Amino acid sequence: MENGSLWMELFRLMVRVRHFEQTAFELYTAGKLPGFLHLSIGQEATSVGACAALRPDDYMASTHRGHGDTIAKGVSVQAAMTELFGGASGACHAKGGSMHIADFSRGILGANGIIAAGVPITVGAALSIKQRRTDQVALCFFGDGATGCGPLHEGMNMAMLWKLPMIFVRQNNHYAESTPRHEYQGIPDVVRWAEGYGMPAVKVDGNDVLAVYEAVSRAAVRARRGEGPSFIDSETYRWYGHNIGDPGTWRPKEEVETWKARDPIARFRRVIIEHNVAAGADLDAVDAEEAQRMKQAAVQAENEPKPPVAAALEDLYSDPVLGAQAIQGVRC
Amino acid sequence: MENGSLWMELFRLMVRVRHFEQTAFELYTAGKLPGFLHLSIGQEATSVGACAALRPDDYMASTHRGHGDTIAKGVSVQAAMTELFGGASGACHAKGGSMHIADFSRGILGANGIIAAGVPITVGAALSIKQRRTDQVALCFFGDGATGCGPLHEGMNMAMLWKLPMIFVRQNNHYAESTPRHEYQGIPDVVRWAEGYGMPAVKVDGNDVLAVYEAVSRAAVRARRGEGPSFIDSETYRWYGHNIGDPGTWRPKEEVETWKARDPIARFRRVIIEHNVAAGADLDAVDAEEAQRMKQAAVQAENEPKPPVAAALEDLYSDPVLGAQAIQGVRC
Amino acid sequence: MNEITFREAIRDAQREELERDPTVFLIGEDLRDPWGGAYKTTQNISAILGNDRVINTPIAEESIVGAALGASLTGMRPVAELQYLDFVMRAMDSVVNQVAKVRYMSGGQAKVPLVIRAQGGGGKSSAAQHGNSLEAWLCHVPGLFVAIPSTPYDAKGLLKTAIRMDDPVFFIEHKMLYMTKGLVPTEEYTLPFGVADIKRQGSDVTIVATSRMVLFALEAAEKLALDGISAEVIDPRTLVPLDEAAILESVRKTNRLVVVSEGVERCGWAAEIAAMVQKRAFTDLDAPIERVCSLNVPLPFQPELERFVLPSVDDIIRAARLTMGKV
Amino acid sequence: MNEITFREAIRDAQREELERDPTVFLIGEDLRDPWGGAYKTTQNISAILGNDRVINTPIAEESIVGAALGASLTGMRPVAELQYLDFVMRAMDSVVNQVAKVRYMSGGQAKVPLVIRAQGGGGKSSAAQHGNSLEAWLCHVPGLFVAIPSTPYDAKGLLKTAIRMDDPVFFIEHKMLYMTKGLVPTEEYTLPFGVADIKRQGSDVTIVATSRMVLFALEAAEKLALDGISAEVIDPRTLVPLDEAAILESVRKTNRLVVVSEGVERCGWAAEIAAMVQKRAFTDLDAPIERVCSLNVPLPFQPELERFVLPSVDDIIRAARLTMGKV
Ligand SMILES: Cc1ncc(C[n+]2csc(CCOP(=O)(O)OP(=O)(O)O)c2C)c(N)n1
Ligand SMILES: Cc1ncc(C[n+]2csc(CCOP(=O)(O)OP(=O)(O)O)c2C)c(N)n1
Ligand SMILES: [Mg+2]
Ligand SMILES: [Mg+2]
Repeated sequence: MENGSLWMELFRLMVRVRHFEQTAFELYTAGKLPGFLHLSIGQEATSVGACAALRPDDYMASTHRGHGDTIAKGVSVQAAMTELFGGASGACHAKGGSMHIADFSRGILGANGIIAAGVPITVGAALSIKQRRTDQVALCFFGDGATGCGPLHEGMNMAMLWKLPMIFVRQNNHYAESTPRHEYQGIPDVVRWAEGYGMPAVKVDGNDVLAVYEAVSRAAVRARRGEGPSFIDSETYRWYGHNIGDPGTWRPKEEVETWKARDPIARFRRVIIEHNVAAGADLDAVDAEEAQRMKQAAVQAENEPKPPVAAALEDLYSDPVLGAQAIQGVRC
Repeated sequence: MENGSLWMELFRLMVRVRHFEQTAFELYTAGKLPGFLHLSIGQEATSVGACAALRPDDYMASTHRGHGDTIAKGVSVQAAMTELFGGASGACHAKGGSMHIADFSRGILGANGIIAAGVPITVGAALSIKQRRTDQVALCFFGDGATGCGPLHEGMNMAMLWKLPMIFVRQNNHYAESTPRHEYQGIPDVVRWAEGYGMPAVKVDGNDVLAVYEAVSRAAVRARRGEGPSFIDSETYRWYGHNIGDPGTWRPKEEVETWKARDPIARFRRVIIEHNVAAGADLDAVDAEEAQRMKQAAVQAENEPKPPVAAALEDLYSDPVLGAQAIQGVRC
Repeated sequence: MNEITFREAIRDAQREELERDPTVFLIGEDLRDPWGGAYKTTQNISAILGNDRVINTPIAEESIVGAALGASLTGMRPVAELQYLDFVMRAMDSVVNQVAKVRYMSGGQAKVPLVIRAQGGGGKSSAAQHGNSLEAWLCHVPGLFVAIPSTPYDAKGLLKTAIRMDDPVFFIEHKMLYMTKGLVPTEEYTLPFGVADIKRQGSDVTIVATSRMVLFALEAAEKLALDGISAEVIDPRTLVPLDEAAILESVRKTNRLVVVSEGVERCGWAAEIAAMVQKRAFTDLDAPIERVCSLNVPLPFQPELERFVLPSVDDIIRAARLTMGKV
Repeated sequence: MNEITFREAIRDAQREELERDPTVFLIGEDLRDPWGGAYKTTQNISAILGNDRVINTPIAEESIVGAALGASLTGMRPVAELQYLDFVMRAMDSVVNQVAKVRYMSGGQAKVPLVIRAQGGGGKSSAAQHGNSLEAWLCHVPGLFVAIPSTPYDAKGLLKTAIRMDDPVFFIEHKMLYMTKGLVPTEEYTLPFGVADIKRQGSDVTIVATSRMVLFALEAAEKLALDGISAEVIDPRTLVPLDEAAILESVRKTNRLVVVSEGVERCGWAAEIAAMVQKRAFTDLDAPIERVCSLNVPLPFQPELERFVLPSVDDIIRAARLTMGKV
């Protein structure tokens, strides 16, 4: 099987994301994590399929629900986990937390607490690719709820206008917080709407990691060839509520069950086995490894020292002298 | 001719707008008017055709280039002219000037200095129509340059979502300031794009007052029936530059000439005569009347007293006591 | 009197006004039941009064406020919610260039009976984009009234007043206050704008504080009292209009002032109060006016760091002691 | 030295930096030739250096700034123009939640070599939506540097520095300054941030002013001199970082302070200076600090009304005399 190693990598990444978030859920429930937590469990195929189609030097911007995206794009699991704990060695030195995980060395321009804010940033990254004449691409994730948000429109228009090497990936999990489609979206068909901007737009089964991988790969090829942006509407579901405080029980139970039955990991596991890429035992081993790794990461993250409070005054400006003059030190 | 009086009214309104703006141009050039001035000469058929299709109690929001729109919707020419001079009896008590002419008693929610800012306001007016269960409609004008602006998108989505009695009229004069379409718009076909929102969208000859009138009338009927919003792309041209300081010479001379040859007033004049609705002499009389009226309006406007400077502290809050407490009076 | 939470006060004020006046309606993201708003401040309203009165919107803040404005100009009295005050950044043109100015620009034609509610403030490790206190920006905008209550009683009374006013009100709630409790009359009441409330009487130093900082100031005052320092705590409740007289009267008595405001110090609201008081009560001041605000950095995620950046009870105590010449 | 206009200073700084560094580019509405920007501050740049270096955009301020940020994070050094400072209201999330915070939120990973230029201020009868002075908002945002020059020399030197910095700079120009002239070195130069310039020496009263108000302050100082009052005029040039030392040193000499800022008074920039100085130089002050700012209303269209709302030379004179006990 030619793609065997790719498939195994996709599987491993999905499992990694799942364990990361399961662990985060447990830690949070145990009162060990501060702040907000938006889990993407159920959406792993979209995060992983999309990011795996990118090169390490490609750019990606994510959302408030960004664990899966950022892990798939290569942020260190340890650094991300430590960040959730607010440890000094966290991915963002404990300044960012769950909603702001970034790793510029891996092209991760940041998760983002503001809906659709990643769109213009990605437009700029794609513009800079064109200006620097590299063959990178820039991908931005956003939720279905972002569809009604002005900056998404502005970014789609700009991306087409400048024929940018950009990929729009809509993580369509069917709800904006608790608001269903028919309460936030007047656009009857998102694919037709995106086509109105002149860019190719497709709907993919966002729980099928290979389908997502292929759609993003095609878009990336187009982008690298200088043919401009693409739009992908990736249909998926989040098993949990909007955030950790929300049990998500406002959704029809059957709906949740139906989607759980479409678990992207279990599904891909079956595909792998059917195609004889690996045996169930191999996959169980991957699962066990990732589970183990996550346990260790959690233990280490919990034990990492917290930053001294004075660290709150660091990392704002890159110029140390003018920065200090601007911040002016501590009160009284 | 059944529509004779309508046609004459359309003609008169177009001529009125033309004279108003010609007069404003001359006054400004003579150094008599302060502030900015954006002339819509050449676009009269769009302003007049659209507003004439509305009832007095319908709502309309306009743009920085709003003389034609507001006059067509019924603002007193005297009040508007006095406003340009900054006279106390101006439409906005000299607070607004050219970019902010409003007359709430005639459904004019205001010209607006901010691109596309009239869109959300009109969405709200249309929402309130629905809530109050009247059969009014709300129309918003915006320029072709507003197409890439987020709030337009948000408003189109909301209008469809809530099936609002709303009419989007794009005054497509081919430039945003000096920027041509291919530098601000990645959307290849605005009509297809607007259809992506699920609303009927048509392109009309924006220099044909009857075509505009009919398109807006159809949209208004739809809206009053509760069938939701419509989009009209009205293709026209402004003869002058972007604003009074701009001679507009950056455009190809032939382009300007071609469009001047399509003068919406001269054209409608021919149609009226061809259809025997009126004779040339009747139309000349209308023209002379409006010219005369504008001369008088200018003289009166110039002689209207300016507000006392303390008027600057009025008209902000409707609550006089709390308002005064908030403003706190004059400095030192 | 009933003991209710701040959250309930906000809910009740809205529900009562919706019941009283059919032109009042709520508009914002995710307000309807069963969700009932990100901070549950609209819960049990749509369920009782219907979805027509409580409108869920797309995620489009500029248009939420703009649409509320359009509705307010044409006969309705909207109450718009921005889930987080931070998101006002997506609505600034509507709030500032449109809502605040339309009456003025139209020469007094417009009436703008519009309330914009938003929840702000730190204390929940919500990091840099979900914990800002931006009242200074809003006070810098002529044409808005700005309310920022600290107790359930004030919240309910001021919100009801706001909804009945014909001028636009920006109404700021604090995420850490929603669970706090207080007594509220069983019968209908409203509270006036522009009238400060002296939350604690004192004679040695005046502490002016807003929102959650009122609770911190009261706690500081308790501790200062143990040390023999008598602090007066003034809560202006509305920042525009501001009850300058109440503040000045207190300063003329105590001769010392500490201003506590959760927003970032530089160009924050405390600066305005300091500038105003040093001018109007120059000779009454025995010590420099102290500002206790957030440090000039964004809010960091980590809880200890966040606490360090936000003003604390200890900071207030230190500032008050400083005005007394005690370090 | 050459005598050039403020507008030319801005143009030259940009063109020289574009020539020096291929990663610098301009982005905004209508910047290309022959138009060359709404205030012609980018004229003759695209014509000489090509459209690749000067990007015209749709009317989409949030995305202009957001895209500039994305480019700055990935190897470029954009200079974004907002035609009018007022339009920053459409870009506040990008400016504040993204540009100013991305470095901090990412734990210092990001470098943000980005300049946002905007033209503000009143004086042209441009009414309420085209004449705002919003520097107070921007100074309230940790993570930005804020420059606001008053002369061609300062404008050119500071803009070149800004473009070379690795932190985001908000650069504010005044529409009424573009035609003013001043001497500028023929050779290359830059000016440091955080260093005030004493535009006029004096001994009786310190006047701190920014942007166009520096010219007003200098005119006021001339007139005060006729009256035997010696005013020192300080132009901080950058508001963040601020040269507090220069202001304090002057106040310690003159014992009197007038702060002149074109923005609306309430929660404006002058309040910050007043609050800082009364705290740091309390015993040095012989009189209350006076603020001279715009009145707490929007800018009206009519020229006389507008002049009344804006600070004037006479207002500054009156304030300075007031600090001297003369009315
Ligand atoms: C500008 C802005 N408005 C509102 C919010 C609050 N908010 C956070 S998540 C969310 C819903 C987002 O829905 P969607 O885009 O579908 O993403 P999902 O949470 O479903 O992944 C909202 C409204 C925000 N973060 N930013
Ligand atoms: C938000 C905003 N950005 C920029 C401007 C400056 N501006 C005024 S008119 C204009 C061009 C508008 O073009 P278009 O919409 O086509 O209208 P037209 O002037 O052609 O009638 C621009 C960019 C503005 N007024 N508001
Ligand atoms: Mg969703
Ligand atoms: Mg146009």
